[in-house]
Amino acid sequence: MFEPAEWAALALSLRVSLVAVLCSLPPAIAIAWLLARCRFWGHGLLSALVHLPLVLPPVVTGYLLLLTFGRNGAVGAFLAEWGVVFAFRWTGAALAAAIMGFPLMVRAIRLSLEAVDPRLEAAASTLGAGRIATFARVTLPLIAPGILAGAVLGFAKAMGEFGATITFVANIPGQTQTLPSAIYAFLQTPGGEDSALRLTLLAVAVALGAVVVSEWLARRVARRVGQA
Amino acid sequence: MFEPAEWAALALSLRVSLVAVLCSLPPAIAIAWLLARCRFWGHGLLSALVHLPLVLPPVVTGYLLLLTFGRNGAVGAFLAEWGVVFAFRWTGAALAAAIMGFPLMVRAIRLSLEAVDPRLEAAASTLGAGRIATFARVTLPLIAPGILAGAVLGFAKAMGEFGATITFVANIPGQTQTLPSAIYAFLQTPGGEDSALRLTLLAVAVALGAVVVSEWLARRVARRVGQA
Amino acid sequence: GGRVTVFAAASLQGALDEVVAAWPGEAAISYGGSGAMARQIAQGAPADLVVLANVDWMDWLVSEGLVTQASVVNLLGNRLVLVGPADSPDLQAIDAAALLGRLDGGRLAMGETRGVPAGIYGRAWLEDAGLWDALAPRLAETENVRVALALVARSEAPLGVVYATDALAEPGVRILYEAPEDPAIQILYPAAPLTTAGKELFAHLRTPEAAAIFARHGFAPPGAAP
Amino acid sequence: MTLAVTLAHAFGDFTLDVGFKAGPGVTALFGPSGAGKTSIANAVAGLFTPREGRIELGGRVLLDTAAKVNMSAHKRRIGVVFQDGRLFPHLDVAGNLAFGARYAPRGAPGPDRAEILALLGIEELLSRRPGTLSGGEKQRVALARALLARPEFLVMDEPLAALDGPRKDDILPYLEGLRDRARVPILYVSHSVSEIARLADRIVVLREGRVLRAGPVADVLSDPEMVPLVGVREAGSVFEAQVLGHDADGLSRLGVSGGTLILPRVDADPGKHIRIRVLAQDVLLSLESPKGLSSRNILPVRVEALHQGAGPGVAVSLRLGEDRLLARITARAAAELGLRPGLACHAILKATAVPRGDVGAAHE
Amino acid sequence: MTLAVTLAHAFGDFTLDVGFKAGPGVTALFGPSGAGKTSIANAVAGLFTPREGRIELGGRVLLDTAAKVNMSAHKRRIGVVFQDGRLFPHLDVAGNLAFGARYAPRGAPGPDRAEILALLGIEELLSRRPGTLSGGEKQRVALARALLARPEFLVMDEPLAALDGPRKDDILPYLEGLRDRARVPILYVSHSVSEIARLADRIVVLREGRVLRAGPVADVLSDPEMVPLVGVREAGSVFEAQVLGHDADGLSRLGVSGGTLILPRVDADPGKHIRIRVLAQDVLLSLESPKGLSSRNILPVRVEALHQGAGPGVAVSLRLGEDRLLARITARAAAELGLRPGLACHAILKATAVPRGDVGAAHE
Ligand SMILES: Nc1ncnc2c1ncn2[C@@H]1O[C@H](COP(=O)(O)OP(=O)(O)OP(=O)(O)O)[C@@H](O)[C@H]1O
Ligand SMILES: Nc1ncnc2c1ncn2[C@@H]1O[C@H](COP(=O)(O)OP(=O)(O)OP(=O)(O)O)[C@@H](O)[C@H]1O
Ligand SMILES: [Mg+2]
Ligand SMILES: [Mg+2]
Repeated sequence: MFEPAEWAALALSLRVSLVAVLCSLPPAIAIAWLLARCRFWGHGLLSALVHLPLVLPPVVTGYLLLLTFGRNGAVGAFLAEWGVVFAFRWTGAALAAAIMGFPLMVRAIRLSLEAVDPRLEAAASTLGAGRIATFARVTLPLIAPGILAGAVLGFAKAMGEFGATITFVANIPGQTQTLPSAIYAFLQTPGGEDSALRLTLLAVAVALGAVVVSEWLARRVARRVGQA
Repeated sequence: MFEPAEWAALALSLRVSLVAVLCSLPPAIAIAWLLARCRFWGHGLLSALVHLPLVLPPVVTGYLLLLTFGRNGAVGAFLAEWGVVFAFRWTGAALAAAIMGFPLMVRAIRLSLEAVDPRLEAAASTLGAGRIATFARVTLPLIAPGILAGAVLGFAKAMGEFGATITFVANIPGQTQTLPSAIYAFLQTPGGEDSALRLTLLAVAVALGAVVVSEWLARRVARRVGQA
Repeated sequence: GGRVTVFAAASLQGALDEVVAAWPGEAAISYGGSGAMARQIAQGAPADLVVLANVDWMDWLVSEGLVTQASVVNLLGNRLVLVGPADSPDLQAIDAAALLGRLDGGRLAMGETRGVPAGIYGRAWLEDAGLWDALAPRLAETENVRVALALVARSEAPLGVVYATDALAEPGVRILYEAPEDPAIQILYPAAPLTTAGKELFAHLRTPEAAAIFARHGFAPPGAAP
Repeated sequence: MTLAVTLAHAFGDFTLDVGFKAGPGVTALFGPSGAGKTSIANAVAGLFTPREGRIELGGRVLLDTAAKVNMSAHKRRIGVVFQDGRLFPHLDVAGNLAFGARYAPRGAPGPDRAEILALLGIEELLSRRPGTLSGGEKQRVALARALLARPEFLVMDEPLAALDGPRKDDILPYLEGLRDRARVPILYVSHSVSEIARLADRIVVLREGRVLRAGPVADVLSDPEMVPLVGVREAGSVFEAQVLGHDADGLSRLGVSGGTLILPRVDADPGKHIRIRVLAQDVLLSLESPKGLSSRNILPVRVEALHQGAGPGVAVSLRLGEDRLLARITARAAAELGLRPGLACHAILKATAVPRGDVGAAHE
Repeated sequence: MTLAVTLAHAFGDFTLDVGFKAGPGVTALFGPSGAGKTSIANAVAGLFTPREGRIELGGRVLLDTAAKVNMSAHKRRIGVVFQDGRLFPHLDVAGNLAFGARYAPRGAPGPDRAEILALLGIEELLSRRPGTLSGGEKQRVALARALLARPEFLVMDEPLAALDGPRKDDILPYLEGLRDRARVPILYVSHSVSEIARLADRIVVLREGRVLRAGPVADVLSDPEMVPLVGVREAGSVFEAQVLGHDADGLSRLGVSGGTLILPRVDADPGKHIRIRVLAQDVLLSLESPKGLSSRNILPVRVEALHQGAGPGVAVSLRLGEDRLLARITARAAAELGLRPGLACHAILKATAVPRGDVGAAHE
């Protein structure tokens, strides 16, 4: 029913989405923590910056990524010397997906962080746990629902992301052609609707699976945190 | 610096985004409540469905909207009899924006809902408040941070949404030509980057303003809810 | 040796896939918008061969020094048609009154008239035909021409201006009028090899077998009225 | 208004299986930590549905698992004061109080807002946020909020646990007033025998999810066998007395079935019946009537029974007129005095030994 | 290990301005609801930074706002038992305890885990989630968790407020042991004079953010002027006694400076010095030595002073050897007996009247 190229697009989408989510979780947690817990000059600005990928048309985001991380871009040229290349690689697709999903992850995690009772962290500190230990052993488990929600949103977004990706890393089968890019290309083709529909159903099935798994996980987490 | 048509696009973007957010808040709250509080058959399915607009390429979402809410679509034809028309109207742009932002709003609100201490709702019920009163007077104020976060995400998303919008309602200046569509058009032309940049900065400024205002609001809300 | 990477305009998918399948070498084709691809090439995209749907962007690549003018070949041509839903009657005349009458308050779907090639061409044609001023307020401009086609096929719009290639493949529409050949508005698909690796496939695209396949998909030879 | 409760439920290896009646007046649920008091209180309030059970309040069936009746909490009109306050964090104190008053039925009887504020000493907290209140302040606001909702029945889950002595003393008379004047029956969960003795008409003693004893407070607390349960320090007898008169020096004369007691002024008019509690350890026994003693209260009693406990003490049941008085003395003293059932002797009771907190208005 | 605290802070119109020293041994912070006890405890623990202040513990400066020193809470090694437990909801009981033990310095002295579990009766709760524990169970787990962290100084904010009498009695001796054996100084916040009398060496009496009195527990609680502050019911004197011997019938003989007391068996070896508390209302006065009385303890005393309070009672300071004994009798009795400073008379004290909870091991 599916051609090898389509399976390849699915596999790539999954890889890109997973990598995007896993790599962006730590910075998302860090920034969510900054925004939720610290008052500093530029707080609003940072928050706005994080939201940018949501506001900009994806094509613009992709274009900016291309200008920045392209082989001739400021950062891209520098990174290239270290052997890190994003442009026209699947890593670039992951970068684009990560950036597009970033605001969603940060928001979800931040909301959870803001709901954590600071008195529990205080209790941990009186038991001798330092800031990092308290964060790792108290805060982090307590915000697990938020992290999970953020990861699901990020994953779903990554599975559907295409505007920024196709603009940044093009649509090279087997290299950067994710499921949405493939769908897009089919939609451009006379008579391609059927193929587009097939691939869309595939994407939907995967996303549905991810959401269902996450719901199940969330219930387990909630039971642990004692909210269910 | 900006042409009248560009101001019109900005004004339209603002109107579309605001209407999208305001109209989708109530259903978003309702669905978040269902997902957070009720265990029912099809829970996972509903959750997955809510996430769909995130997973699907926006063009596909727009296409599906066209099939559903178009003048000859299943729902569209029915609504047209009642005088409600989305096709080629700004209302259609708002519908598209609302649907694209829906998963973000639901998630944020749901996270807040899950963090509400159910014992407070129990306390309200012993004071004679029924389910609805308890929801309106206890739950809703307690999830204000989540609603605000959801609204900001939804607004930002609506300001940046374009793929689904242009597919669903095309690009009619003054009716459906939002800022992102204008930016997109400029990016299609060699040498159009400058104009695109100008409009992008405008969009960014607006979104930045919205985020900063929301941060300020969030601090006030948090102080009210006693978390700051 | 190795795989050849082609950057090609999205509207060529299908036809180009078939042509490349007939080529003995191995190729990966990245379909996209002409502007995006041109910019990507400027940023070092690993393309060996490029086929755009728009001469302006190829000129831009030349002016950026990424492609030599000499290597550019106009590979294909296309034509604009005026379409209506499959069940629509013939048009009596092509003038403002007749078209507005057919629209009957509805809209004329076409590509975005500043950015999307089909839209740019369509506008030029309408201007030449003296219809632009009458029709401009009644347009529904889309992000790409396929959406305009879909709008007509779904009867959301009574009329649309699309490529002949698209109209042929869509049973939901019927061609009401074909835009006359006009040397000033040539719809061309310029192609150019970017590397030596791309030259072989480039040559294959210009073979008669390739031309036959393209023709079967409704494309015209460049500069020739079909 | 009577509350009839039958419940069965299992939490892991803890099983709850109780049946009791409460009201009119105050019924105390007494038992050690983990006995199931809060679970019962929640079931009555409609916040917890037990596996099996039936709860009826003055003819209204609130719960009947057999008949699948389960009235929702807000319709039960059962007010609850929780162990942990549960103030609404998004409202200031005034807002919390307004919430309580909002759903109160129009014209329901009860003290007005100003009265409640003054009583609980929270007038100055009105604009404060719950997060900035101290533990005791929170609890006082919670109490006021529940009262303002004018419930038909009040459940209080250790409402005074976080209050200091003087505040407790301030609030207790009000709770008595609530019981007597507004006639709101109360289910009062507490660890404190002295609170219970003062407030409650009936007591239900729980242990490990089961009812160990239930009955009028006077009977249960005066039972020598309850001594180990309520603790040596808190054991004592409760009986009724009639106010005979108030003297100028701040003392009141009270008539009990076996004589007259002189106690610090009680807050009841002459002729009224009140309930007094005498701790077993506050009673001395003397074979002869002592002279030159600071105690005003020397009453003739007859030994009914001696109950040797585990320690060096002996609980002595004494007949004082028609009432039972409990004394706790050392076994050595009992032996030296030759105490035996039927022996007549004198009980000595300091006027100050019946503390203010233990003199409650008897429920009529 | 001494804790020296000076703090000043303002919350709206409530101002905190205190200075006191605590330790070695147990220092009680006593005061009504809203006096500022929790704020002080939090400042000591490092959870709240006052506007101005200096806190020093055994030479380590924990806070000095003038010198901008503010050691973070986890470095202070000050354990806290909170009023509200604050168990980690994501960990079961065993996990909460393990958290406490995790950051304890290796080899720090203290009872082992099994001992603590047994003492607090929480062995069977280990796999339970905090959400399913009753109020008292939560507090016991919180106590165990704090102990397992082996702090150098313990702050307890009304740790026993949610425990019932028997559980309190079980835990108190352990807290004494902690004080005496592990020599962990404790800042003990409480409403309960009886807990304080039993546990504390020093007491700091707070009211409205200010220190009203501070000093050895014996002095402060034996001061007749403290009667209105601690409440009539709780007023009493505290003094030291030496265990002379234990008799077979469960009574112990204790030597005090003015004679010998016979009390229910105390938990200390002969020769040891312990602290006993006698409530003012448990003391009767007699002009002549009474005969045939159930009380074993009749001691010659001399009236030092009479303090007329607001009510019908009089607090009588009595000299008992070198110690001060406080009696509370009615003004009527005082007049009838003709009590005046210098008068010699007899104090009668029931053997059972010094309750178990009020006999504490004196701190040496
Ligand atoms: N949801 C639950 N899951 C498991 N066990 C529970 C649950 N709720 C209560 N229990 C157990 O039921 C028993 C009774 O609890 P409950 O809270 O009713 O006691 P309590 O008498 O109010 O105690 P306390 O005086 O400490 O508040 C306890 O052993 C408690 O651990
Ligand atoms: N963050 C704050 N903002 C405003 N007022 C506060 C804050 N924290 C404490 N207070 C006030 O300071 C006073 C002392 O509070 P604290 O909690 O220290 O009292 P407490 O002696 O522990 O009382 P309790 O016995 O009721 O626990 C109270 O009046 C309280 O309302
Ligand atoms: Mg309880
Ligand atoms: Mg406190």
